Amino acid sequence: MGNSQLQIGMANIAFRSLLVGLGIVVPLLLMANRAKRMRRIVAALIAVCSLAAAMAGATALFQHTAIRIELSVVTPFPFVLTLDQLSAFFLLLIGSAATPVAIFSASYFELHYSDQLRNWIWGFVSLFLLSMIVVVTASTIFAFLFAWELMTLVSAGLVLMEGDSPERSHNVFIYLLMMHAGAAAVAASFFLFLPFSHTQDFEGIRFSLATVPLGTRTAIFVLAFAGFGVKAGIIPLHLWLPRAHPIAPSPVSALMSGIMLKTAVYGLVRFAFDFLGGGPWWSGYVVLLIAAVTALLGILYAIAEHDLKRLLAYSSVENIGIIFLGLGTSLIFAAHHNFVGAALALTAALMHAFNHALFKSLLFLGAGAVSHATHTLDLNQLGGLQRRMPATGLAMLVGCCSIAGLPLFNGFISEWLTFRSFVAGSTVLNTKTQVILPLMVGILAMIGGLAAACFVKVFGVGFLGRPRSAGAEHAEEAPFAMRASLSLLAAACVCVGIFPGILLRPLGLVIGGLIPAAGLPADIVSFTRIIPWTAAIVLGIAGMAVLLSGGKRIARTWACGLPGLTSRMQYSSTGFSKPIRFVFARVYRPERKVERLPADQPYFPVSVSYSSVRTTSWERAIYRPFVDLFISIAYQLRRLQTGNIQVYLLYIFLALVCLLTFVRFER
Amino acid sequence: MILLSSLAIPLLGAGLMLGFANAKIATRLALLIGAAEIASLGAIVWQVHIRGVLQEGRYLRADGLSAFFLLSIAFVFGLVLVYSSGYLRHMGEGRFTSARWFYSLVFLFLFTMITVCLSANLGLMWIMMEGTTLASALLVGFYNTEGAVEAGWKYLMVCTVGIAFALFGTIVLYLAAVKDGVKSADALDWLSLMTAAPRMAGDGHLLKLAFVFVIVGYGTKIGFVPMHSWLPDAHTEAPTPISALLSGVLLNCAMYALMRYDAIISHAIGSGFPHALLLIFGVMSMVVAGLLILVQRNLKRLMAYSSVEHMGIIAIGLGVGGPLGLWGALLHTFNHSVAKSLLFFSAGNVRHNLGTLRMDGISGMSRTLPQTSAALVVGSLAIVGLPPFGLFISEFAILSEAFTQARYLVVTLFLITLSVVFGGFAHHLFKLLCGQPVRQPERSRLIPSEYTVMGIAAFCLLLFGARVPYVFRVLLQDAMAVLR
Amino acid sequence: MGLVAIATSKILSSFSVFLFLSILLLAVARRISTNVLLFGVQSAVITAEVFATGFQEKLAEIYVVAAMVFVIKVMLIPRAFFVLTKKLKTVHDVKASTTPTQSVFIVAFLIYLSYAAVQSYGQEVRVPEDGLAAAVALILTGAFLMVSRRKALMQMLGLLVMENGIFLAALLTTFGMPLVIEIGIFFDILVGLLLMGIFTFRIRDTFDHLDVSKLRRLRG
Amino acid sequence: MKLVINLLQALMLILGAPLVRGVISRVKARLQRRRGASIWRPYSDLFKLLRKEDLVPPTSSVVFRIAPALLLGATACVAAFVPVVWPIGLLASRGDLFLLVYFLAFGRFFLSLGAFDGGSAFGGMGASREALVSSLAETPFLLALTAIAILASHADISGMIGWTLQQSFFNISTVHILAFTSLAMVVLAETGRMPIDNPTTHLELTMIHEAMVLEYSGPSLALIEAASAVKLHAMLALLIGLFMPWGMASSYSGGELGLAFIFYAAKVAGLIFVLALIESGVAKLRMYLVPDFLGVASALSALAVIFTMLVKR
Repeated sequence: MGNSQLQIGMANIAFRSLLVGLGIVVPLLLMANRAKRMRRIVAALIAVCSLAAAMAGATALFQHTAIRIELSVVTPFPFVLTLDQLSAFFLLLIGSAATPVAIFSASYFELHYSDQLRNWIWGFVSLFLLSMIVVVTASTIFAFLFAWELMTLVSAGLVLMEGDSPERSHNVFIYLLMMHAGAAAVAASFFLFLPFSHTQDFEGIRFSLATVPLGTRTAIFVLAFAGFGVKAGIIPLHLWLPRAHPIAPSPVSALMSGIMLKTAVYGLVRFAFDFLGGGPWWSGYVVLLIAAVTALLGILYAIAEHDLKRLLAYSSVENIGIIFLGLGTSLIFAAHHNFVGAALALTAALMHAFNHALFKSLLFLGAGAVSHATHTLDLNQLGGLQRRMPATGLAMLVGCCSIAGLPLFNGFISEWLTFRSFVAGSTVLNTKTQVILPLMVGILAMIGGLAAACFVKVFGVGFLGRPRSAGAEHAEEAPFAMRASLSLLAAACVCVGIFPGILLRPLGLVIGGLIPAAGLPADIVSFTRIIPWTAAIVLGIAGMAVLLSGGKRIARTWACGLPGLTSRMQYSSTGFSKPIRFVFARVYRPERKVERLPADQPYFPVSVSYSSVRTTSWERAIYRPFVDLFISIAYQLRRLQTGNIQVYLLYIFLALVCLLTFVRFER
Repeated sequence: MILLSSLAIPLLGAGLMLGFANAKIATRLALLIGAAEIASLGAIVWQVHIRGVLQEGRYLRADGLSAFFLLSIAFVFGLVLVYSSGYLRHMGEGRFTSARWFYSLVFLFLFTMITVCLSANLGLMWIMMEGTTLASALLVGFYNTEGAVEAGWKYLMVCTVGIAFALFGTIVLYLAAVKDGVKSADALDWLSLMTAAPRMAGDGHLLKLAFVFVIVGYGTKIGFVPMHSWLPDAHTEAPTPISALLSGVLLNCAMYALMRYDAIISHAIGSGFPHALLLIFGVMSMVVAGLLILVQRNLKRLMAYSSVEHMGIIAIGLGVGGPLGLWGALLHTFNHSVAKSLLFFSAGNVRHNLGTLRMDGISGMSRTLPQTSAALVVGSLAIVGLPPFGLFISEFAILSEAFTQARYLVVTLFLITLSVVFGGFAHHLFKLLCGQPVRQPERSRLIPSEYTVMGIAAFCLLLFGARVPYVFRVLLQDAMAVLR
Repeated sequence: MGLVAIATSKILSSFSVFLFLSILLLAVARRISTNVLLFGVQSAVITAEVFATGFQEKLAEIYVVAAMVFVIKVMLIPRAFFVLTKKLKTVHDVKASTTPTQSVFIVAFLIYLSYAAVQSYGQEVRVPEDGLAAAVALILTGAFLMVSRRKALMQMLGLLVMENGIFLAALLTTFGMPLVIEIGIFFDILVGLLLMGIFTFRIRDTFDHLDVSKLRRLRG
Repeated sequence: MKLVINLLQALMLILGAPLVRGVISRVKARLQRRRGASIWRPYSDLFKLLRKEDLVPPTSSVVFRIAPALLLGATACVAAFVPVVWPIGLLASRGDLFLLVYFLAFGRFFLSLGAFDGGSAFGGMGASREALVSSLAETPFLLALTAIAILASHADISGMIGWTLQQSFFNISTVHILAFTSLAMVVLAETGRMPIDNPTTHLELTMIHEAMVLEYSGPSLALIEAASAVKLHAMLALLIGLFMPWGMASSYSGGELGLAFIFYAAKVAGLIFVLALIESGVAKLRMYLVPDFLGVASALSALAVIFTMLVKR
């Protein structure tokens, strides 16, 4: 008992100190602008604070008594931070992803930005982390919304640090607008509790649930799903994601994709399970359907991309889809009171959130290292980097394996849990569920296969073979800090992948807090024990084989007897994805253009250029008409402001007459 | 006595200013008088806080509500005065367009507005409200350009007509009071009306009639849609400090008058009817102005419409009522005037340096006018109600009260409009700040006076976003106590 | 003194007729000067009405009010208008956007409307209905004039007619507000007119016409 | 004892793999009226390759070297899942169908990377085609296995086999038929046989697997060949175990095990014959007809999953 007291105390101290630490960054920078040493200190401070966050989360995860921090004395509305187990888990997530990012940034920012800009960036980064930490630990409406809005603002500021070309600012504009709309929905879903809870504290909301009528509950769920869905980037609310993530500085993209999206997952879990105790019966199916669409389309879009960061952004959409698959399944189970299944599915979702945080940050940081070395992110310009930057390449390889869901890497564990929860769906005594959930296995299988293909492409085209451009030709290994952070993340991925227990056990506690009377089924737990054995077999045999295969000789690659195999003869990223794009042409509706020069002799062309662009666009399908509606209404209103004073006077008189008649007939 | 002095200073100041032809000296003197005035206003606020109510004769009274509004007037007026000291630095000696005329009219304007806040008698309040129109009409037409004259004329006519209805409403209220046995001498005195209100419940529809006329009348001054037509013109064509005064102080004064009437009517016949009207006008103003923000081409016009929108927000706050709603509405009046002044100041700099306010003619400001752009960004973030700025707090309060009372239609429109307005502002700002600059400014950095006022305003917004200062919390309590 | 009493009662019973007459004439009048004249007459009728009320109700301060009305509205303002028109050297047409016939019909309808409006309130405030109706009719007509006459001067006039109506309503229902307030209101009106005069000059100088419906630079 | 048997059958699966290949090619030859090579030929091929030296492209990196080894390791791991004579495989009692399928994917992933590392056109081409086939094959593969798993209400291989063992051959359900058909189709695709891929071709327009391994030589090639052989054998064993396990030993007695082994050999022979028939009877599909082929498989497997609901009633 004393031990747990001690641990609570430690977590408490760590939490408070990290809040303070991140808080004082901006003042520090203001105090000593331009001082290099100060920036070093700041970088170290941020890294340490992230580490402290991980620590605090890890320790608080095992405590059933939540840590409370009351700041209401300062603010006009109650502002309370509570570190219960769910919050602790996400705090752990943030900390463990942010620490390497901070280390990476320490060298990345120094190399890429001017003094003044650097101060801004560091300040924003600290605020960004702080706001995300507050979001996942807030336990009053005011605190949550405050941090939620701040998070958006600061991230937008960070994206703008990279420059303000028109299309960039347009993308940021779309990002901000969608975030604002989403925040409005979130705020509404919070406020809808007010008439029943009469308090802004999460506790009160939790207890008021019984008094909330069904209609309101439905509204709350729908609004929350929409609001957090925008932040998470579920299709069709994903519009901003592939626009905003790629144009941010790479460490910031890592933070946005790795962590910020998870705050949305946190919010939805908070609402669906903690506040609402599972939404209306159909909610699970809706979430499941949308999640499936999101994941499938996300990975298909990703495969068709050849800009590394855009590809990663779309794959974030896909992974969010996988996470939401778990959430939806869990909701379905909960609706049928199958709590074991619900626990299993929720575990899968949360675990995938954590894993995605790890490997997506790894991949984005890797992309940062690549762009730093080669000054390009176009896969068709890369290649042969494995030889030139082996450490980075190896880390990236681990990242690709993890995100492709290969066994012995962390991505597999969570996808596997999701699969298992689908299969468990056949035990639910409900015809819909018995059919739908097992069939989802097929969907997720296809997603997994496509993801594997996508990341074979990323690593194969990007890092193997011959360099396709001078930049890639003369690439050099990334500086130490970058390599260090990359290998940290890679190690984490492998570690979780081979010993899933270290994550499953604490997760069990979190789930236990959310879904009463449910633990993980036995075979799940026992399963995780054989992973190390399989690892032993694979690596053992592989090692033997490598030893067994003796000397090697360098020999020119066979070029069908022709001399001079150039890098342009390699399969490009576009070429690789061609068959898949062909098969799924319905999704892309590609518009192909083949140009032969000179045009008059098509059979002996000097040059042939081929281009294929996706024409399906959610923007044109959904958003344009919506926006145009508003604009057109606005113009109609504008016409009422004629400029003729007599008309103005008429308006006044009419308003008066209307009200008078109203009064006349109202009595 | 102190009340009289606070009225006398600007009045005498207005007269005195005309004697000083030299712009420099006039400016100095104006700053001096302004300081004295602000000091006396501060004294009033302090006295009210200590002694509750200050009475001066039969016609002047200062209570918590007036104290709150006086404080915000003093604050914004101080900012405006300092700003205009730099703003007028190159103004010729025209017939009416000269520093001394400017200042004397400004002091006159100030005098009328302060009297509005201090008048215990609704009749006097009406007279002074009309006085504000008269005093500011010349200021709106100050530059004597085509636009200025047109705007001035529209302002004068529209507001006078509207105000006339307010007079009629006042008369009906007077009639009801007299009928129910209030001495005709006191029948316009706010306090005695408040005490008599419960007795007047019998004349329900007379009171309703009165309120309809009043809300249309003073609503014209406040700028409720559809009586708002004068507002964008006046704000656009007036000299920048005046625009700030108009939307930062004048609108609040009109809102203050409306609050007084609303309190009486609500006491007499319950808050159902007046609050319904407030909500109708509030939502209408908010939605229409919010949509119009999307399609504006002139920077100051954009801000004028956002003023209309915020008046709508305040009206909604009053309309939903309740402790939190009223609190939010009152706080919002202050926050809005600070943020709006900041925005108008930066708009003034834009016009000074780039010579235009047409937004399609401006781009890349973030490079050419860094400080002004920063001010513009801060002001806009504040005005669209994002943390960590004051308006987030007040809008949060209003929204949560509205939700608590389950007024779902109102809150839906409210939230949607907020997003629309955000979109509008973001769209325009990106076009202004980003991209390649088209023309070079004459001076890229701010002069000290501008620097100071903008800094103060921005800091104030930030402060109110984090925490409402003690003074304001107390004043807000007093003000709400008055209206209960 | 029976004579005065008789006159008083006659005035009180019949002034509204004169007012309606003046309104209808205002509707048809094409020349500014005619309008101004009619306004003067109208104000004179109101003055008489005020005197009568004062005599009947034995209220001293109403006499003061009556005097002010007479001085300002019957003598000062019409004269000011004539001076203004002369100084502005403008054509005398009011630039009506409705033909006289339409105007008459509209005004007639407005009068009917005002009767309809006051019917319900008449008995409970215990005043002669047609008096109240006349007041409301004045307000409505003033509004109508402002909306339908494009000359700046006519808008000022319309405002004044409206103000007459409001004043009359106040007088009938409450025998006038406290004196101080009345004085303040009159002061406001005077200053307002002064300012409007200034603006008419400016409009003339900047646009060299007085047609307010052409001031449409600021819109949207 | 138990462990020994499990190890033995895993080893048998691995070491017997080249033999299976040899037999297949022999039977094919016979069906095509050729004498054909000896059935032990694959072993000698492997030894020959192992003795040769490794030719490595100048552009290649470490991935090129480790890819074949990892491929073999993963495939061996799969082999360890699949029981042969005794219903409980080495890891089968815990390792479930998803792990099995994903280890196959693991091997494929690294093989594709190795192909890219060659730096020629063929590797990428093969990898890209392989990516298409495999990503489409995952769905029917997992769905078919899932169907059986649902019936057996066990997700681990030995559980599934154990359940099938308890059923009598005659009340076998539609689910089994559907699942078997689709699984068989998947096996063809997975192991790169006709009509999806032609293991004997070296015409770059048609080849998938061969294109990927084009740059490999010597020991590396040996590893890859061995891996693909093991994969094929394991797949056949899996089909047998899931759909016709009868005759597996139920106790450790040597006699029973021997009997089970004979049964197993017979079944494998049968499957091999069918496979050879298909291979010599069917022409290779055009690349863009492969999705239809696998689409049919997916549809069948989906039906299988849906029917489980009816069967369980």
